[in-house]
Amino acid sequence: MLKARKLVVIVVEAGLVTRLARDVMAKGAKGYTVTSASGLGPRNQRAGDLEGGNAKLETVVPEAVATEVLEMLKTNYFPHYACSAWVSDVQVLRDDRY
Amino acid sequence: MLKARKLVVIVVEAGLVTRLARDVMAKGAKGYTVTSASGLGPRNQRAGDLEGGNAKLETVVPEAVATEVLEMLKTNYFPHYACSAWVSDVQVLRDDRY
Amino acid sequence: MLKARKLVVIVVEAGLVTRLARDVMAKGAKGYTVTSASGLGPRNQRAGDLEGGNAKLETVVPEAVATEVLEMLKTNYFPHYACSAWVSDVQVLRDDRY
Amino acid sequence: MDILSVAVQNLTSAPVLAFGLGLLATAIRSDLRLPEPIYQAISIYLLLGIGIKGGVALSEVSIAEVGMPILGTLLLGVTIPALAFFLLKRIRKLSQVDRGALAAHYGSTSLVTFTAAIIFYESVSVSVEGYLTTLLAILEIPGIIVGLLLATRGLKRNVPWNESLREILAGRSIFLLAGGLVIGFLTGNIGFARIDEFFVALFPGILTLFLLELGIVAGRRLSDLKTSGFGLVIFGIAFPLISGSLGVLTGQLTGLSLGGSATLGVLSASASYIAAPAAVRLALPEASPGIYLTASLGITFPFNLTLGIPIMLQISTYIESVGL
Amino acid sequence: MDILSVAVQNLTSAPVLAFGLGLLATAIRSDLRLPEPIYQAISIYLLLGIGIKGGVALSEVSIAEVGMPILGTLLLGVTIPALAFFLLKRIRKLSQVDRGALAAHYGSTSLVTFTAAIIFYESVSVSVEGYLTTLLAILEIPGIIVGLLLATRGLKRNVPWNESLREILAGRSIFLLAGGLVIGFLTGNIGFARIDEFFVALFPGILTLFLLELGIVAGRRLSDLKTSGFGLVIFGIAFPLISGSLGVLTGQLTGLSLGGSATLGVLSASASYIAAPAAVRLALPEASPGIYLTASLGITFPFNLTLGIPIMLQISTYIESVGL
Amino acid sequence: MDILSVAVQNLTSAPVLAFGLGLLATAIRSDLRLPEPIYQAISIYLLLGIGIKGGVALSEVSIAEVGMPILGTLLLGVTIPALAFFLLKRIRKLSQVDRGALAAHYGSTSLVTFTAAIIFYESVSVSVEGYLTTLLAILEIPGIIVGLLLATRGLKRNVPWNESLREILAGRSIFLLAGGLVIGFLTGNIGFARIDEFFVALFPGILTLFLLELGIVAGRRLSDLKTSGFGLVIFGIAFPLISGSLGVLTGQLTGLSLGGSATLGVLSASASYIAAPAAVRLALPEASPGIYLTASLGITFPFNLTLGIPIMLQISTYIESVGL
Ligand SMILES: Nc1ncnc2c1ncn2[C@@H]1O[C@H](COP(=O)(O)O)[C@@H](O)[C@H]1O
Ligand SMILES: Nc1ncnc2c1ncn2[C@@H]1O[C@H](COP(=O)(O)O)[C@@H](O)[C@H]1O
Ligand SMILES: Nc1ncnc2c1ncn2[C@@H]1O[C@H](COP(=O)(O)O)[C@@H](O)[C@H]1O
Ligand code: NA
Ligand code: NA
Ligand code: NA
Repeated sequence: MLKARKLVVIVVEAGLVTRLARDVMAKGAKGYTVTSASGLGPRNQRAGDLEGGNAKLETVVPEAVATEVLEMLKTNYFPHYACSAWVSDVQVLRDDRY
Repeated sequence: MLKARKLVVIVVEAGLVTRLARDVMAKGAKGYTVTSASGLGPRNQRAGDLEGGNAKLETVVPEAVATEVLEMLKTNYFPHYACSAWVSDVQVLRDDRY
Repeated sequence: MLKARKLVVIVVEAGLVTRLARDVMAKGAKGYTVTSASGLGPRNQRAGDLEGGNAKLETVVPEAVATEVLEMLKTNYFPHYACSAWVSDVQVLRDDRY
Repeated sequence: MDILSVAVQNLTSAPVLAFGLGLLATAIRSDLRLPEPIYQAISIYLLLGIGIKGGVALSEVSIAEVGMPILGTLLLGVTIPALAFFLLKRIRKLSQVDRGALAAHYGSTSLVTFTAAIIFYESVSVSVEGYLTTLLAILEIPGIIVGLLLATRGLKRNVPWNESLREILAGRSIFLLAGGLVIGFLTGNIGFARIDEFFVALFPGILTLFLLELGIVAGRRLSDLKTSGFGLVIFGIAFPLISGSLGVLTGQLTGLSLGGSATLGVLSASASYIAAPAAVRLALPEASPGIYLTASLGITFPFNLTLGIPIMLQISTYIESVGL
Repeated sequence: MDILSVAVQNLTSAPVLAFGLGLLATAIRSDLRLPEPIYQAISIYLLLGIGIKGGVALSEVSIAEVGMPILGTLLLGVTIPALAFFLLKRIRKLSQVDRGALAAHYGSTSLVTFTAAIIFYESVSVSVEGYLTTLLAILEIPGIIVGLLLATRGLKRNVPWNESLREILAGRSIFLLAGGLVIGFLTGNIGFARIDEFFVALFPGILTLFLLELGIVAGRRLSDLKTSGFGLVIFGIAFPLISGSLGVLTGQLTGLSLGGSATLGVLSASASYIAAPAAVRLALPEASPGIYLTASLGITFPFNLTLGIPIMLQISTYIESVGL
Repeated sequence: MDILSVAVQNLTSAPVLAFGLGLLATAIRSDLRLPEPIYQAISIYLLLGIGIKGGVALSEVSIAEVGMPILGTLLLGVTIPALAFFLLKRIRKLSQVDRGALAAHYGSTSLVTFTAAIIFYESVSVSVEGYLTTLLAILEIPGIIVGLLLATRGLKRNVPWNESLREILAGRSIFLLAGGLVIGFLTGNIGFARIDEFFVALFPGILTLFLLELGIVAGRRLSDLKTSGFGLVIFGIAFPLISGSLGVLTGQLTGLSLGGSATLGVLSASASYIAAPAAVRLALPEASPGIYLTASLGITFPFNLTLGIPIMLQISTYIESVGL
């Protein structure tokens, strides 16, 4: 009954989240959820101190999309921005939605 | 030492979260955590635009409870409301609490 | 390409999150992400009603660090404070950062 | 003052212009939003403030004076949603559930429309009885219940009435309005003098900020107009004129002043977009928010804010002049 | 003005009524809450505003005038928690840690009780020395430290004093109060004239909103009364009368005016529910919040807000009349 | 009034002192912060309020009167960033991208510096033309674009100009300022009278709160000074004196009053820390925020707030006295 999917979690400086969401959808995600967050990481240098910390974006996607999203992060986000990401296995009920 | 549990994550329009929490506890969960969120999904039509987006509810439960919670979502939430859910494996230390 | 790590999620009364973050870093985590949350659990007695509910701290760490963090929670947090924690498997791209 | 210049003065008031700016923000896809907690806080401020002011006013009139208007308002609370439900039959493609949902919205009221009317009438020197707030609180609930009742006659499933009613009544709109009325009544003019800098002097400015946000939200609804059909647009403009006229008439017949009657007209013409949607979403998930929110927030709210408020004043002037 | 009419006027003031409305909201399980960021912002506003006003007042008095009251206040800061700790021995089931935690709360003060007193005394034309704020800031800390000290004598483990002290002192209550005092002192009357619309005229209104929220929070604590035992209720009402009287007396003996002495009484009678709980939670996790928060927020705060404030004025009047 | 006493009066004004308190909060690692939504709401309030006031003022002058100052401002908007870019060549270790990023910041303006100047000049009875807000809005954008252009000449990759421009223009700073100007222009003095309690009387108090937060944020930047190098500190203080003098001169030459010219000087001297960083971060991720934010927020902002504002007034007085 339950279908396997990947959950990709991305933490990024808040000013970038609109652009990130657009990029994630462009890679084939059908939805995403954003929460606002703060945090600390090994890089820890960034603008946006005035604009409210980080945002956490979560998206449940097929494995192929997850790979593409990570690829995209590697090229466009990791080199320049405060950005963290991890992937895990999840299961969903209505697989046509994800 | 660590015991296996299921983590059920449910994203739902914010106005419903009190009711959802009650329903989840009724199915046997012993606790839950709520954060406020925003997002986009394939359905994307909903009230509550005025009332602050989505809420994300997370609950760590035994597998049987997870199944029941998903069943309940399928009947009472998925047909009518903006609602997303996924399940994953987690481990806990104090298994009597979950 | 992807490397295995542990994701430790800790929910704790908000007033403690600064101290918790310090303790987690002291155990070897290289970063963490915090979101504010509310919730209900089996204990459900706590101060901080005035100070804004709970905080959720997430940290991606090597397995050994995860074990140490849980150990620390067991000694310093679980006995006295409203605190929940769970662990799961995640994968990361840049393993030197986590 | 002729109707045209009254209308122009309303259209160029800061709150209405801010609403327009909000619409524009949506149109050009600006990321501007009032933060959610600020929106919540301003709602609380408006509800409590309106309530307290109403309570102070109520403490200075006799029951005899307010009795008839209250009765009339109760009648409006039952008649208007029923009338809406009936007239909506004309729009073929609407299901019974959607008609009931709309009836609930138009049977209830909009606090901000009311507030804007009060502030505007004051600015053109038309006085309004302070206890109109009491009528606002009274008109808020029955319409929702009548609407839900009408809708659920067409449903197979059982509707959890207990729960729904509790959710409606313990919702903060009513609670703060009613609570404010009590506070105002008990503290009276003397107690009020200490807080009126906060609750009176800042009112128009804070409303301006709030309308900026409502413009943004309403703007998002405007894009749904294409799919919602032409019939709904007609309804969203024509119905307020009907229900509003009923309200003005009731006001004049039960002894309200010129401004009081116009305000009761505005209350009747306005459609809820906070209390009703929340209640309908929980009790009638089958109803489509794309229909009821678009109608109340996307069509009727802007219409009332810009034209409805001066029109109700004109209707009240007319009825008074023919000496009903 | 006799005590009864003073009490009635306090009970029917908008802030106190709003507190009652908050209690009611909890009782009927309404979902009403002031959003967390608003709550934070109002705290900052109150602390900074009180501080600045105190600083302006301080810039206009001589050290000679404030020296004695400051000394007296320091004495109160040590005596009151010790007295609380001692008297609490009477409640059998309390552990030493819980007694110390309570002592820390009653040794410290409540900003809102202080503010409500200032506003109320002003409204009945009793003037209060502006530098009472200085005394508030002075009374905030020592009580917490004495309470923690007393509690930890009974603990096996080592208490991390360094860390705890830093957390208490860098906490924003003290920082904003003290910082406000300095700002007010430096900017003086001239600089203050520019910001007093914000920090003075809005004060009672914003306090009303804040007390609504505090009523909700206190209401949640009330349900813990059943489990906390009758002794705690007695203590929560009787102790403020004792510590408050000590405060009034100290005020009169060190040369404060009628209103100043009453306010020092209110300060002494009040129990902290922001700074102390945060400090105690971190340094003394073994102590039960169900006991200390219930006592300070559920019992003593409402008692002082409604009856304590007029009673302290009465005590001050009495002491002044017998000419101590 | 001589320059020294003007400077002292500015340094002891409540907003500047609150800024200092914020710096101190960072220094002692206090956890004090204004909650994010409050910060957002205050930005909206300041931008909209400034805009509306400017619009009201604009509705009362002729195009003839504002034509020349607008032209002069446009010129400043292009000249200043180019000059900054050029002068920064002197700092060896800066890459071209970092120089462009800095140019974008110094070419744009700081709303809070402007606001503080307006409030301060008013407090020393120096009047400022209301339409200076129009100049603020005009000066906000071109500098950012010029800076980005200069920076990207040195980049291999393609810069997505379309997207970047849309993000800059639909950003809320410009939108609210321009929208406020229109609202103010249309509502005029009559409409403004209703909301000025909110948008005028509260202004200095709310700015005080805002500067507390800015002090905290700037304080965090101060710790970066060590790594940023001495050259940057020199630039952050010397450049505002140059660009500011250019601004005052332009004001005097295009017919602005003493206070208007000083304010145009402050505008020119100020560096953006909201609009520019957001735009630069998106369009030029290669540039280091540790450099541009430290310079604009950590050095130039405090300098202008404390010394720049009185100095520009002095320069304006001098230029007027020599009768250019
Ligand atoms: N190990 C980690 N676990 C969880 N979140 C992290 C971790 N490392 C970094 N982050 C998050 O990612 C953000 C950016 O990290 P950085 O790029 O190192 O500044 C931080 O502010 C954290 O919110
Ligand atoms: N693939 C997804 N990944 C993460 N969150 C999702 C996903 N799809 C939907 N959501 C969340 O679920 C909410 C409801 O989705 P919908 O019912 O399609 O409107 C959205 O607003 C998102 O917050
Ligand atoms: N089973 C659970 N699933 C998710 N979150 C939980 C669970 N149990 C407790 N929590 C969270 O942990 C916090 C502390 O729990 P407690 O110590 O029982 O008060 C609660 O307020 C919840 O936010
Ligand atoms: Na209506
Ligand atoms: Na005390
Ligand atoms: Na500039």
